Amino acid sequence: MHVILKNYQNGRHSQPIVKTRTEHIAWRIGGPQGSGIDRIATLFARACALSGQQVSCRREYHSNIIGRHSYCDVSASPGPITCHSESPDMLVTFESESLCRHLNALTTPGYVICSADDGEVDLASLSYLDARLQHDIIEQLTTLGLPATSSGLLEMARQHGVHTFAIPYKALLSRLADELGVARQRVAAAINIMAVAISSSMLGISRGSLERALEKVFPGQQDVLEMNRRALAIACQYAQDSFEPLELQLPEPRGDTAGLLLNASQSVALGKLAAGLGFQSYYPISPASDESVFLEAHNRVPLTNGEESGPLLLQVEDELAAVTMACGAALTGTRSATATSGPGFSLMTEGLGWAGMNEVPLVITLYQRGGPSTGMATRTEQGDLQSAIHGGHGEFPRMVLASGDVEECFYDAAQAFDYAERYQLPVIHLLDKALTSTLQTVPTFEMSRLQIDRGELYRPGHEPASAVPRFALTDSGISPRPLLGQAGGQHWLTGVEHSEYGQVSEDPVMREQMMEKRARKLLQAAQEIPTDEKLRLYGDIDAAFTIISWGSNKGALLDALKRLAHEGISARAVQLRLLWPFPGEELEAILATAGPLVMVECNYSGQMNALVKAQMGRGCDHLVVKYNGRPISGEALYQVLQQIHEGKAEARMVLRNPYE
Amino acid sequence: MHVILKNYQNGRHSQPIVKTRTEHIAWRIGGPQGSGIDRIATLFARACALSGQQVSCRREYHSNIIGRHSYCDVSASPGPITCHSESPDMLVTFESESLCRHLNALTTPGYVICSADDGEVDLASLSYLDARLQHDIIEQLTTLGLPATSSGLLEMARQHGVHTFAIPYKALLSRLADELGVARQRVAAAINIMAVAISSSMLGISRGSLERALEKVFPGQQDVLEMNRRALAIACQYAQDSFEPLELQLPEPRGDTAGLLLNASQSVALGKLAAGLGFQSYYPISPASDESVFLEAHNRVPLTNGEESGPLLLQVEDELAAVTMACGAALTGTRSATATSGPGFSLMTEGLGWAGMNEVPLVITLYQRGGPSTGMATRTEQGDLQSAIHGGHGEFPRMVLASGDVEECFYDAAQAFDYAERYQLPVIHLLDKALTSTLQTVPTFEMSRLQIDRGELYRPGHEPASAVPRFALTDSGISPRPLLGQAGGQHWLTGVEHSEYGQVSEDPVMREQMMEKRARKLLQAAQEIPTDEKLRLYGDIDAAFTIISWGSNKGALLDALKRLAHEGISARAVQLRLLWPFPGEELEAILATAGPLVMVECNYSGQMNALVKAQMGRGCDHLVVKYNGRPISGEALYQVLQQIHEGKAEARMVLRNPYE
Amino acid sequence: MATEQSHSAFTAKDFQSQQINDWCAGCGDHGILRGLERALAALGRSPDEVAVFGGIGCSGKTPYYLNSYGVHTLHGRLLPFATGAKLANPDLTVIAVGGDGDGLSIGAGHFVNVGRRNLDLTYILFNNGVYGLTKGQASPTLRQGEQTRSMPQSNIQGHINPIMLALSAGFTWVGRGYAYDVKSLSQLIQQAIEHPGIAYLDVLQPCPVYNDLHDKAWYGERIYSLRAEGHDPVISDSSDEQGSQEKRVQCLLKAQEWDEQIPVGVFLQDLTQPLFLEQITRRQPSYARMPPARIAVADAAGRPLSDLSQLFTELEVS
Amino acid sequence: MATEQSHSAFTAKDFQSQQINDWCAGCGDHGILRGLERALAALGRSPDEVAVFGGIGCSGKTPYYLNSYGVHTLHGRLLPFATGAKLANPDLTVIAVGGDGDGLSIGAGHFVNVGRRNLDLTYILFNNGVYGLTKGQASPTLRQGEQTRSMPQSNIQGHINPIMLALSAGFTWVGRGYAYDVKSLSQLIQQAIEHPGIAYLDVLQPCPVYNDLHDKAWYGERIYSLRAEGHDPVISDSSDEQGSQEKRVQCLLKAQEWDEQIPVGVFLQDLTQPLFLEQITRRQPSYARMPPARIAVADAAGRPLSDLSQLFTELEVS
Ligand SMILES: Cc1ncc(C[n+]2csc(CCOP(=O)(O)OP(=O)(O)O)c2C)c(N)n1
Ligand SMILES: Cc1ncc(C[n+]2csc(CCOP(=O)(O)OP(=O)(O)O)c2C)c(N)n1
Ligand code: SF4
Ligand code: SF4
Ligand SMILES: [Mg+2]
Ligand SMILES: [Mg+2]
Repeated sequence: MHVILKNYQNGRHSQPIVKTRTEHIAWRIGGPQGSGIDRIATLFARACALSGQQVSCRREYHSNIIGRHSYCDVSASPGPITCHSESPDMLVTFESESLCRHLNALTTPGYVICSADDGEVDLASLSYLDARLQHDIIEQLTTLGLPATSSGLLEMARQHGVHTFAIPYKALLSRLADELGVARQRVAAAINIMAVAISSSMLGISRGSLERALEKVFPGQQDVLEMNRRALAIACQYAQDSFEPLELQLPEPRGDTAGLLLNASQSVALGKLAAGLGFQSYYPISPASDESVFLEAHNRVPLTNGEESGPLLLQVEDELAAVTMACGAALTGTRSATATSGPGFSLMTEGLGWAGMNEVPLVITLYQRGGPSTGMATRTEQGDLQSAIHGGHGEFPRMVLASGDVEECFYDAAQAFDYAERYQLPVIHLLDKALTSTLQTVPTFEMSRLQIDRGELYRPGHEPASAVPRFALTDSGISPRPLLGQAGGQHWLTGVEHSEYGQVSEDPVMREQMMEKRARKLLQAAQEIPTDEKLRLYGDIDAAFTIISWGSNKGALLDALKRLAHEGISARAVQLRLLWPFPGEELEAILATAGPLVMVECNYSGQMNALVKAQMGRGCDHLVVKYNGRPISGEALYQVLQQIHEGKAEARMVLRNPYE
Repeated sequence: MHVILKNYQNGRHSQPIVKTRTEHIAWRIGGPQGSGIDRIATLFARACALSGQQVSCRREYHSNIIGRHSYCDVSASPGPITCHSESPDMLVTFESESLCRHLNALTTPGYVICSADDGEVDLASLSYLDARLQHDIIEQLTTLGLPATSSGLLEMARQHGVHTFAIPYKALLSRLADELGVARQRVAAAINIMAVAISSSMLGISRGSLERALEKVFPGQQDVLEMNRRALAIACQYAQDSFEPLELQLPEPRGDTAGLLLNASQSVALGKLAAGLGFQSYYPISPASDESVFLEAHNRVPLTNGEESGPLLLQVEDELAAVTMACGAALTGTRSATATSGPGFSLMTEGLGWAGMNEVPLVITLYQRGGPSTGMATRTEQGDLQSAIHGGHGEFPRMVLASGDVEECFYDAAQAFDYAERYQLPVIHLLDKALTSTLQTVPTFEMSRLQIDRGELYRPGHEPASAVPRFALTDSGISPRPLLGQAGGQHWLTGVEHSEYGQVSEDPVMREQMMEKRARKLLQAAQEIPTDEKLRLYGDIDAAFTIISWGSNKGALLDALKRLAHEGISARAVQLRLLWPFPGEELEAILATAGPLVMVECNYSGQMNALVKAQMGRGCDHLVVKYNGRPISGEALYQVLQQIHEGKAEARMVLRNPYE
Repeated sequence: MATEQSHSAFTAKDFQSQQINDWCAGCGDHGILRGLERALAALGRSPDEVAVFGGIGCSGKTPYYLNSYGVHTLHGRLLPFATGAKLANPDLTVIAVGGDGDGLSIGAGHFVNVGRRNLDLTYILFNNGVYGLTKGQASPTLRQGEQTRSMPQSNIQGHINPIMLALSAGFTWVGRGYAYDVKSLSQLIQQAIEHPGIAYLDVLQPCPVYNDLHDKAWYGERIYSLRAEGHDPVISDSSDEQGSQEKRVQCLLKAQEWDEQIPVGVFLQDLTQPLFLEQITRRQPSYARMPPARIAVADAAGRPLSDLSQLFTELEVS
Repeated sequence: MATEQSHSAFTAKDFQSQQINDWCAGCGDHGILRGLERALAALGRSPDEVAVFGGIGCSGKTPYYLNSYGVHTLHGRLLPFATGAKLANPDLTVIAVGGDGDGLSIGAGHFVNVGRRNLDLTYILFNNGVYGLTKGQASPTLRQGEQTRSMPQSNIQGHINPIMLALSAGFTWVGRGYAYDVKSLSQLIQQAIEHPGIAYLDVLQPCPVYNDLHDKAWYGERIYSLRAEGHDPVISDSSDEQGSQEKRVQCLLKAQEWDEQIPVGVFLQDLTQPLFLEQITRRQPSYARMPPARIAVADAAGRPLSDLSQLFTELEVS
């Protein structure tokens, strides 16, 4: 169920449920953390992909290790699928908390695959359920005269047109145990696989695809694999025997899906490896550390010349160390990076300034999460834009890039090093939790698209053997860069204002020259970088109805455009990619013909809107924000854009959904 | 010499020297650090004040303990004097480095009081002189056919119409030693006092004023005082005997100067004591730590009821500790603060976010200095505005105030605690190095103008004895605040997104409510705070020619307005004081009738201009910036405003001066 | 030293909050929580006289589960937060609890510097060898070469010995407990709180989810009691210089033990060091009567109570 | 251990830069600078094989005055900067120099954690008891109750014993020198650099401007040489467990001495600990041949050299 409630108060919502369908299926699975939910969602996603679908999955989870609620959405479509859905067609679950959280979100008609084994559960006993939601649900049930129990819930769902299927997992597991001749508890984990098998079967996914997916997702030893295969067989058989095929079926594939299935952390990690990452220091933090852990596990990289190399990954004592250590490594000519999230980035701003002042090519991958403070560590937000652009005292050049989807992450992660080395400055690659937990099918990355630029390096011989003018004043602002340890490249560096030779200088004139030199590098970057890297335009490029957004909203934006086009509404979307230096000139041309102008952001205040206003002198006519910690979906965005199109929208529109 | 050089290149300047005079004298003393320069400038300033003048002094010094160059400017006037001068009338010095640095800056006619004892100094031997300046000066001399020596310099000065007076200090000191019957080295330090005495004498300052000033500035033991008094007598006598009174004389007083003579750190410290500061943790950093050291030395505060109290000052291990410790103290109901500068503030942003999230009344006094990174620790800049407003990840309410002069510092420092407690949020009091090293005469602070507001406190009894809803959702966004240790006030606090009771909550609805609640507090503040606290208007309030600025530029602004008025140019100036929440409504009314609109800032990029543009959708027509680490003066600002008025100025104007 | 629980007006239950606990089943944290509840009850202070500060990590959630003032701070910063509260309101019983990553990695600078202030504060470190909440990376107490369940490679960094660190940082009470022995642990916690200066209590805390190397069985074989062995940890005014020195050396030797046997109990209690609050009072006598939290700022009409006239005179022009 | 200076191709002068020195006359820093120049010359490495990292403070300016790669970092962060450079380019001789405020206050967390990595890095701490560059506040090595010239009140916080801290953090070479004894100091510096693991050298550095308590006379009366006293600091593979333990205890006892006599020299050299770079190579063999700074990223045409085809296969849909 999707709601946009401007006057949403006290956890009640008052507007009607609105649905829009496109050619895809949306599948959701919910359950406690630690019960393997994410792994089986991957299994389902892979089975879809192997059935010729493109998939886009997202994962929502609490900042907790075991027990609290988590869920995964898998959307599959034979065509491009850029976004998750807030209103799944099918819900798979084994317990009542998931029913409470998701039943109201289901489409009509929707399908629930649940367990027949659980006895009646009193909803008041669900301790992990948020008080607000518990209260809402019980009130809903009471109004309908239904008991506040699991069966009351299912009854309510049925009254809303949802089909419920209770599966006798216990019996199926017993059968499995018997077949394998082992004790029942040995096969308990197979319940997950059975659930996927049953729901897949009902959706028309072939057993072959499921089996192939199984091998990839649960490789394991032969006996485990065998158990899983059998579980699958039993469950598929059961489904075939028990249920008619549903009206809802996986759409017909248009051919085989090729390419990769991965999430943004992996994509970024691959981009870094492709770019020749040599050193990454990090301090664990959600959601950034997944990338570093992946890199640590893949730190042996074959080279095309038959040799082997690979980055040194180091978990360090804190983010102050992470950023400064990466800086130290970068000084030697190593492609160096660190990756972090909100609180860690706050701690890095002093080091960032040093990198700016010393013109150090350093890449910081910043995975935004819900703030402020510790905030919502495992939820999404685009709340760190201002901090990425302005964080740190004083004024120094930096670049900020934001990728829009899993595919862009790869190329941008690699590109970031080129920018860093070409302009000799820190580059912040801005991502968010929504992207990291988005698992998508993407075309296989083309290494040949990468053209590596290491920037201007100092070559000894120009100067007498003594010191090198590391900060030589040049027209571009870029000085040939000597490396620490380079023979004949001896030089000084300092965070203090300095002369061309890195000597402390408080001379007012030298100060001005250095401030200007550093600033010129950004002008240079703004001139050289191609428009396509700065911003991308989608939809009807001549439309006046213009939507601007950035980062992970790209998926929702594309989805919404498709829906608008379907309704015959002509619109175009601008995805801002290079956020700093701000692509003002390129945007100017677009703004000139824009109206209404809409900004879409996943934060409270509309940080990009403020940035556009500061840079262009014109704010957007409508600001659409979402700040409940969950990503914007295409369907929700579509709805609000439609309202804007109809002139029914206010200047500030908040996207809300109490069931996600 | 004042220059505005748009095309200033390679340390050469090409524009003519421009001078403007107002009714004041400008006196400068230069010399190596550690030689007591600042103390004798204070002596001179105090003597002027005791002669019925108002004074404004500034100090420039290197980030070094002993040896590098420093200088002080003292401007004195019988009327309001808000600003230093870039073109002093008189220069007092004992050595050649000062001559190199300041001779070119003197007015014509100007006066130099130097030492007759120093032999010929080869300017190429001055190791602390910046290479650029050394090169410039030697070239100047060479062009004039003069030797690159101290006497060459003096000769050049004379050719430019400067009067030079070489004082035989050695002889005078010998006389002093003889009179006291002690060895000559025992009285060596008295040279400083003699220099002040001689220059004062020549300017017509009475010996009585000098003597009274001496007692205040060099209290010491009786014998030291006696030595100093005698030194003064000898020097005054010498001056009277040797020189005619100058054309340049201290202006006639209009009456006695009452009030205080102090700098901004002291003023802020007094404001904090007045407001009942209970705890301040700090980590040493220039220029912030002067305030904390002053507070530590004045930590015993009598109360009007006869008791004694006083803040606990604690030097801690770093700024991470400073901000979080002050936070911890604030939770108990203590008025708590910390004070820092650029690098320290960068380290504090994570703690700042915690305070925002937990609605902690915390005051952070931020003394801006030249950035980025370690930057120019002892030079000024307004480079931390964006960082103060946006620093830290995620979005949380905070307030940012900027004081314009030493007097405002007192009231604003006190006010900051009221805002902090009323709106339950961190308040950043934004100052800069220019202000801290501005010593000014101000009217004695009126305690009766302070009306202390401690905000809404939780009173037990409303609720059952168990937990208190610390974050109760209210219309104003302000929840009654329980204190740590308050009987019956038990509650939870957390940087994680939370319920009204401070329990972790990842509920999407609760999240929205909390974000909205916190944001409402700023709306409330914007509504309640009187316009005068938000911005102040000076000059001809109906003029269209409008200059906006903030912070320590106020002094230059008032000075420039006076000069413009003198030229018959009608203009008004807006001093922005409450920088966040931004006083958009109040400014709107002014902008409606403004043209040309000018922004004046002491930074490179024009951060306030960007803020105004982001908030108002309109940038200024002209941006006047200075970023060489020195404050803007009234005369320089006046010049550029005049150019703007004449339509001769570009959109971006940079104030430069190679001789400061 | 631990007083009997009987005469307290409060029971462990009074210190249990209603908040939902989301630690894993079998986690050592549960034992520490029980130990805290019991120790607090035994102390006889009411919940609103106690403030518990938590770091960030699984361990850092402890304050939610206790019925007292509970402050969930920032990763690595719990000690300065706790110090600020204690200095401002010395009547509070202040306890800081956090993980080994929190205290020895990102918070190590505060760990060391808090030892310089002999403040009446209790710091309990949940030593599980891993970063629990961020999914099992090595913490600084994990030894070189060890590889727990979720690490992609074995640990290449050395470990920090927190007992040694506390001793060298100047903590005046240093002990170690074991999370699965709630009874002894609660006594240790009580002693640590009752110590008038700065106390460090290391708690061996199994994390069954991520640390598969140091589990109940592993600890069970190694742990022994210092007290049972006759170790006397107290340095008091009556100790002579040589006796004190010997105690310190003894302590350092005990602190080295790990692979074969692991001592729990009190390593050192030094009662000869000046207390921080007394030092403050010496230079600022009003602190004793009017610590920061008790300073009256204004009268009922909002008029400031500070009388700055003397200071104004000092700074007067004339 | 210190090799003779004669066979080096460089003299102390080769390591002197032309930058203007703005330390106060008589400052101990001058002596340390001389010691560094001599030690570097004796090592026989050329200036462009040496990188010196400075913290922020008077001490932190040292890199400007040396002719080598010189990096003036951030207050308290010199160790991570230096570590990053060394890890990326292990061929560099990396030396970190900083103040006692820098290293023991704001940088204490790195001090402790750098000890966990037995990296071939030399850390020289300029121990002057004060914050020189910020005008004389107490540093963490100043004792409780002491009051130097520019402090408004006496020190209420305790001190950190850096030798103890280094020992407990795991430094494998720990020594102390005296700034006014340049000859012995330069030998110590040389030994510290030659030590294959992580070395900590504490240097007693008089600050005649702000620290009026610990001056030449004060130190002169107290300082004695560990070597002259026959202290053998080396733990090697041939040492037995008990012998090593005794050495450690001896060391800890020596580390306590201060008020009456102050030992200088090498406290401990532990050659039995695994080296960090070897650990890295064990898990990542390419590191030895191709450390980060030597990784070839692209061919001449800008084509990336990384071959990710295997990884792509792992992540393929089908
Ligand atoms: C500045 C910062 N960096 C990183 C994190 C992410 N983080 C959360 S918990 C944690 C570590 C938890 O380990 P530990 O302190 O040992 O506690 P445990 O979970 O094991 O009890 C980290 C690194 C953070 N919250 N803040
Ligand atoms: C983050 C940060 N905080 C504070 C400072 C200010 N600061 C500069 S030098 C210094 C301390 C110097 O003391 P120490 O490290 O002992 O060096 P010394 O000058 O005594 O050699 C401080 C606090 C800074 N530069 N950066
Ligand atoms: S992850 Fe480990 S430390 Fe955290 S709650 Fe679970 S068992 Fe305890
Ligand atoms: S202030 Fe002290 S440490 Fe700094 S240069 Fe001067 S004497 Fe040396
Ligand atoms: Mg842990
Ligand atoms: Mg020092």
